[in-house]
Amino acid sequence: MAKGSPMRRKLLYGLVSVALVLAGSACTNSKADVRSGEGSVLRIGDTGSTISTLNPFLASNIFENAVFRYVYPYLVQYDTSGSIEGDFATSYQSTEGGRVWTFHTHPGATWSDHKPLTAEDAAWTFNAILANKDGATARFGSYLAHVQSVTTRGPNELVVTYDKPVATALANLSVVPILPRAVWGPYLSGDAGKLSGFTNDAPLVSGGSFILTSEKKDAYALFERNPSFYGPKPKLSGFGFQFFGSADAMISAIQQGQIDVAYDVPATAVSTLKKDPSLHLLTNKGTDEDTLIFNSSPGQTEHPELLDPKVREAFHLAIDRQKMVDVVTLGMGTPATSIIPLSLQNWADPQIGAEGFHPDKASQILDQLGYTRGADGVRVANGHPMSYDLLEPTGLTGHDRVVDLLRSDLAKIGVEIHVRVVDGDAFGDALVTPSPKAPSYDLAVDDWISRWDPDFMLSLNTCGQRGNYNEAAYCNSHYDALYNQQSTSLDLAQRKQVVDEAQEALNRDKPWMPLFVNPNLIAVRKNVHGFSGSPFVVDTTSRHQIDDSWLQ
Amino acid sequence: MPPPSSLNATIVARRWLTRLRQNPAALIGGALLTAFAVLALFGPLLTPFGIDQRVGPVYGAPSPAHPLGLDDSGVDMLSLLIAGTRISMLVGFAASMVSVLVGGFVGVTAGYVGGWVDTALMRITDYFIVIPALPLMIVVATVWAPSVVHMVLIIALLLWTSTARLIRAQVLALKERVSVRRARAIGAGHARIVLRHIVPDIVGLLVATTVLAVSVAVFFEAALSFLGLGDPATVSWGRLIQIAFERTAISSGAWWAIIPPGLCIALVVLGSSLLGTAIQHAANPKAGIAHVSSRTFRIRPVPEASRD
Amino acid sequence: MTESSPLLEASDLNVWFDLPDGGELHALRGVDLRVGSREKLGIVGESGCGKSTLLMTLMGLLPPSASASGSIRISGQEVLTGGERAFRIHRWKDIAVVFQGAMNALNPVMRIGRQITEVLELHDVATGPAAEARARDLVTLVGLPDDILRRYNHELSGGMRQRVSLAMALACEPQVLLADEPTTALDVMVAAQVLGVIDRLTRELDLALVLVTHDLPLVTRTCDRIQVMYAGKVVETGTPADVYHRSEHPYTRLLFAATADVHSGREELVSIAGSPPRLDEPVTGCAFLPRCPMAREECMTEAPQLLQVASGHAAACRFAGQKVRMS
Amino acid sequence: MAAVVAATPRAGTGSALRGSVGYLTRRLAVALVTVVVAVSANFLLFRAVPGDAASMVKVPGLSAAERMQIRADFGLDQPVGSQYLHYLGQLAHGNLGISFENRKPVTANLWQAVANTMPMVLLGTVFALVAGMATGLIAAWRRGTVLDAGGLGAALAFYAMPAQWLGLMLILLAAGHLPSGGISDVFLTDADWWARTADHLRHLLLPALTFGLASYGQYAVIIRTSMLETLGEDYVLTARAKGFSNWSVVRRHALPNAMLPITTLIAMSLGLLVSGAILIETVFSWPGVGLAVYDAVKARDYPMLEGAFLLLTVSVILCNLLADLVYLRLDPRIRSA
Repeated sequence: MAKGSPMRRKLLYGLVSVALVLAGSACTNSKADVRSGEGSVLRIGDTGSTISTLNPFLASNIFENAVFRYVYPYLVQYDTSGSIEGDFATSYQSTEGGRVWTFHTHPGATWSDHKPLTAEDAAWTFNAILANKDGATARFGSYLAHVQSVTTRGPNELVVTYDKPVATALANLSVVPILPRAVWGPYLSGDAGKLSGFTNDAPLVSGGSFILTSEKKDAYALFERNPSFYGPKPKLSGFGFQFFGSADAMISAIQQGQIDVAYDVPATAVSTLKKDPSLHLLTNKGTDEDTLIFNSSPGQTEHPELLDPKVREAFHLAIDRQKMVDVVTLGMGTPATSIIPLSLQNWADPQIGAEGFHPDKASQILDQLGYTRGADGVRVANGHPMSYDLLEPTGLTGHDRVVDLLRSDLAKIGVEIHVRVVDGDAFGDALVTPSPKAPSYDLAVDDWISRWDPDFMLSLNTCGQRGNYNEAAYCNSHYDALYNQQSTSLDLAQRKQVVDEAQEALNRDKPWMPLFVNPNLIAVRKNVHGFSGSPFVVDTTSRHQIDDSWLQ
Repeated sequence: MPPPSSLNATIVARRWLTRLRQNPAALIGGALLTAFAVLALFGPLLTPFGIDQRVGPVYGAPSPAHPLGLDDSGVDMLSLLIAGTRISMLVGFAASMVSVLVGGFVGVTAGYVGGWVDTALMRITDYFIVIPALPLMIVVATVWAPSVVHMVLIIALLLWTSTARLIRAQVLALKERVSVRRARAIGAGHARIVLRHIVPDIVGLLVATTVLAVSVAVFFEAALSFLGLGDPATVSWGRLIQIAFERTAISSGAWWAIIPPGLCIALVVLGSSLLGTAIQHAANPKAGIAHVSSRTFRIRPVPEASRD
Repeated sequence: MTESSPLLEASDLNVWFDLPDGGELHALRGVDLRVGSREKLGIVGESGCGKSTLLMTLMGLLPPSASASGSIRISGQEVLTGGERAFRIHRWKDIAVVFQGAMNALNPVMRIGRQITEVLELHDVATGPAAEARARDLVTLVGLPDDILRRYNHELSGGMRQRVSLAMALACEPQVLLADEPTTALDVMVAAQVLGVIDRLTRELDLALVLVTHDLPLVTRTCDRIQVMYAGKVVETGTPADVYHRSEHPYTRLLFAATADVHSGREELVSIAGSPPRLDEPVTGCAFLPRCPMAREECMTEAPQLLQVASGHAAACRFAGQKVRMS
Repeated sequence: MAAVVAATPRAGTGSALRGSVGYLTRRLAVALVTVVVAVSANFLLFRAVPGDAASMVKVPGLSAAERMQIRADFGLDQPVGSQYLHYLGQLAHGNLGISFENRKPVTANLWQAVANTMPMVLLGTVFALVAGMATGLIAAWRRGTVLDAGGLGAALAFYAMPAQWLGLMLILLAAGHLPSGGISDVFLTDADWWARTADHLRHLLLPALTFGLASYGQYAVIIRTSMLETLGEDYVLTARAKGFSNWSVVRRHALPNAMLPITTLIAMSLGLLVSGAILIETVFSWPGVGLAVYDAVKARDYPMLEGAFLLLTVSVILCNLLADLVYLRLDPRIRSA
């Protein structure tokens, strides 16, 4: 009995101290708010994303690229309207008909470890990438396609020579980070065999506007202002990304002032957030486009009618895109009819595919083709009912509603859809089989995010991308010619015209049928200033979003 | 010496029913399960609105027309809840039956045949017992396209082990019974011995295990659906919770989108646990008198009538 | 001790058990019992006649589903109405019990020694080394080696367990020892040894003994007085000679006859035709009537009272004391 | 008569020791066999499922060259047999491989996840045990009373609630008062130790409570059943007859015996704790083992999954072994069996 009591007393102390800490925590919470406001650290939340590697050669997540954007120098970046501007390069010009690009870089710049940051670093990085562009550095090799040589003229001048004019030279270079040789030297030498094993953990040697001080997978990445940054000094002393597991947790965090900015707010939360007087809602047009994809391979012989542009035209007219916007995005998104979303104002063409929603016309088209309805209301084409499998990849919120609506819209014109939900890997395997084997599906839905330059989206349906990005397995030499033409048109107006032609060509054949663009909703506390929205929720194309913000 | 069990099977069954009828837990559990089974069967006739029919604003609050409010796309929650009953109950019952069939078969085989068959089967069972169930289900569910049938099989894949062990133990005991030994001595076939002398005696255990397994299966259905591994083309209770969680029901204050499906799951789990345990007790009653209790025996005045 | 203040006295004990279906079972129906100093009382009867219930009632160990009426006095003090607290004062110090041999009366995870010393400490008989020494004496007393104190229940044979139980019961030198079928489940040799020890010690230690058993020869050999119970009632009481040679109740006679047939105390008494009445329904008339060879019309309506046939000899049969032959 | 020592003792001290050793050896052997089966089965399981390091999910739109490169990095271009031998070799050195996802050692990733999960599940389990023990004991003690019915009812109700839903309910209830996700306020970088500890505890509270409540019901019901069974044992009657008060009877005689099955239950459930936390970790974005497993499945991070499954199966096996050891300590019957 006597033995028990000291033990019990200890336990009691333990319980009391836990209770005290908990009681005290209510006060510390409010203190924390004040401190972070004074410290001018911008706290940004996002859901469902993560940073899984800080090695740019392995990176595949958006926030990884965002980290590199703020930490590493880039020759050029985009401004907020989608035009290229200088970054580490103060000026740049092309000569020899666009074959040679000369960049003048910031003089006297240093890395955060005080080593000099010069054009030499850029040349070294690019040459290292080129040395293994089909191997370990393939991730960036494609952005340096057609580059013949990279040389310097003194510490502040870089010359990049291409083997032919490349319209996307600047757009591509805006993606390639310049890396500190002192850190990366051992990993990029020779065949770069050790590159994939390098985790490049925080804190990183930085040349960008911020230094990554700490990072934890699935949790956060914290940045401090880089005092030795060559560009204009950011107003914030630091910022951080916090990754939430659920939108609800993020929304309650911004409502309680635990974060200042919430990326990727779901449409269902908009009405709640609008009611909150301490918040702004930024509603930019986005670039994340949902599309219906047709198996366009000539090897698709099971349902030949699906290759017929007239049938696709009927599908196109039968889909009520506005309803999709209303149901799936609660009216926050925009209907889409072309592969280049309207938010990319420099390249988009609202006229393409803008026939509108006309189910009657759609039925007429199918009637004229002689595909009459059977007893069950499903039309018969080529001796088979017009009944198709639609592949839907798992894991994307809202896709279930998209396919529901597709099914009911198409049912109205006598086309039956069977939805098959498959895991992302199986989805990839079904759609992207190494050419020339025909992919084994009828229809699919997927979504793609555009970049500022249309080249990427237009490349998706080229013959060369079959077995890789070309999910429709579409191949048309006329389209390929247009694609190649735009990629070498250095004159902007001329290029825009070719891009339009390419979009029209795609719209005629419709390997892809764009449906709608997902909304881009960012909630911002009202004490945050200068924080601009962007067509990309998290802007990995420039440093403006955070460099230009301040807290008050 | 007990008489051959098959002869008095009806008597045994009647005795169970009597015991069950006297047990309030069994009555409550049975009533809950029956109610939800009826709802699952006739649900589509009862749903006031279509489950893809948008009848009001996003997360519309409960009102007389929509007693459980609206979901994240303005669909009537009551209709969704009733529609979800069918899939949840179907998965629950189907998975538990498959698992008990498999577990029963393995258990009887291992227990009756014995020897290396027993050892091999039990090592496999051991592996399935130590392997983390939910993670394995997640792996299989992820690589396997989501569908209701797959869900049933995945849950059954991990549910059969406990049945197998229970049944094996019971069969080992039954094998030594006089009636079984005598049947073997007079040269009865194995099939006959198993069917006539062993199966009738484990039916009670099998029924109880099935009913109990329903609760586990319903739990797992809810868990897998919550992790986004359910069939997105169907509505189940677990999926309703997932949708509410994923689509900001909490920050929208839409408690009506979260509470009802969880409550339904809890009621079915409760129902099957109560009924299953009651069947177990009815099949295998224990006296269970506590020798110590807060209560003690009562003193009463001598009744006049009994003064004899 | 004088006649007026026996060690243990119960009068008009009634015990009912609540049944799950709402009914009750009238297990003891007005039982009287007296145990004087050094007296050895045997209680005999078929299974379910209430003899074990009587013993539990005397210890105050009935389950919560039971209710009781009547009076129990230990050393003259009323305990039944005093409830648990009143009983606890007397338990083990004044009245100790040895349970059925078939029971797991010993704690399986506690060493034997501790199970003896804990009761010594509880009743302030001895503590520490003194208690251990006393425990050694006790096991020696019942004829066990003292290394038994370090053992656990499962390491002992049935006979050893009963000896340990006995040692434990004697720990606080009670005045009355209750023994409930102490030799059930023991084989004949071991049973004889255990009984021998009980017999010897009750004599050596001046104990009063209440021996509940269905072993009639044992009771007639060991006890000073016998109470025969049937269907929750005492149907006959007297000295062994009274009960054995001058039985006044037909049940007693049948009981002894059956025992004589079997010639073994270990067999259940199943050879009396018929079975005892159900006690969950009111019993009208004589409870033994359906099995009684001398049943008469009048036995059906009126329950027989204990009739004094000689000094200390009474039987609950309307024909007690009359010379009515069995038909 | 007194001199007659009844039958020889069934087991002396020597044989008890031998019994213990034999028992332990048997248990260890079974555990080892199960570990070997588990290691091989896990390896095969993750070779049989589609997708790998160069999976579509992981990195969409890779060129064939890049895919080859990644496969070569992880040795996936080797035959399965040599991959297995390599895996065993690495395992022998405590090396669980490199994560496909973040290319860090699996052991480091797992360790981090375990370190996050442990405080949550342990606090929850302590709560569940204390509350379950109290409910179970009181219900058994007051068997058949309103308190018993109420306690049992509450236990069954919590047992029946899905953990994820329970978590959401708590979030609804604590809305605005306690953080509903994450392990800490990540922006609380320059706060002192007290503030950070308080912050951790605030974040820990809801998930741990959810975990506790979700496992509470089971503990309460089993403790009640075990206690009731023990209270029906004859030695409890003996103890009462000895004159012990009811409470002493429970404490000295009933509890130590009732604890035997409860100990097994606790040890076994400790082994399952971690995987049982998946749902709660999902609800509360708690970066523990459960979430790590779930994320690894989504990312096809097979080395991570192999490591996690190994960890989870081995911890179950170890906990079962622990249960056996504790049983051996608590129950003298096993020592000489």
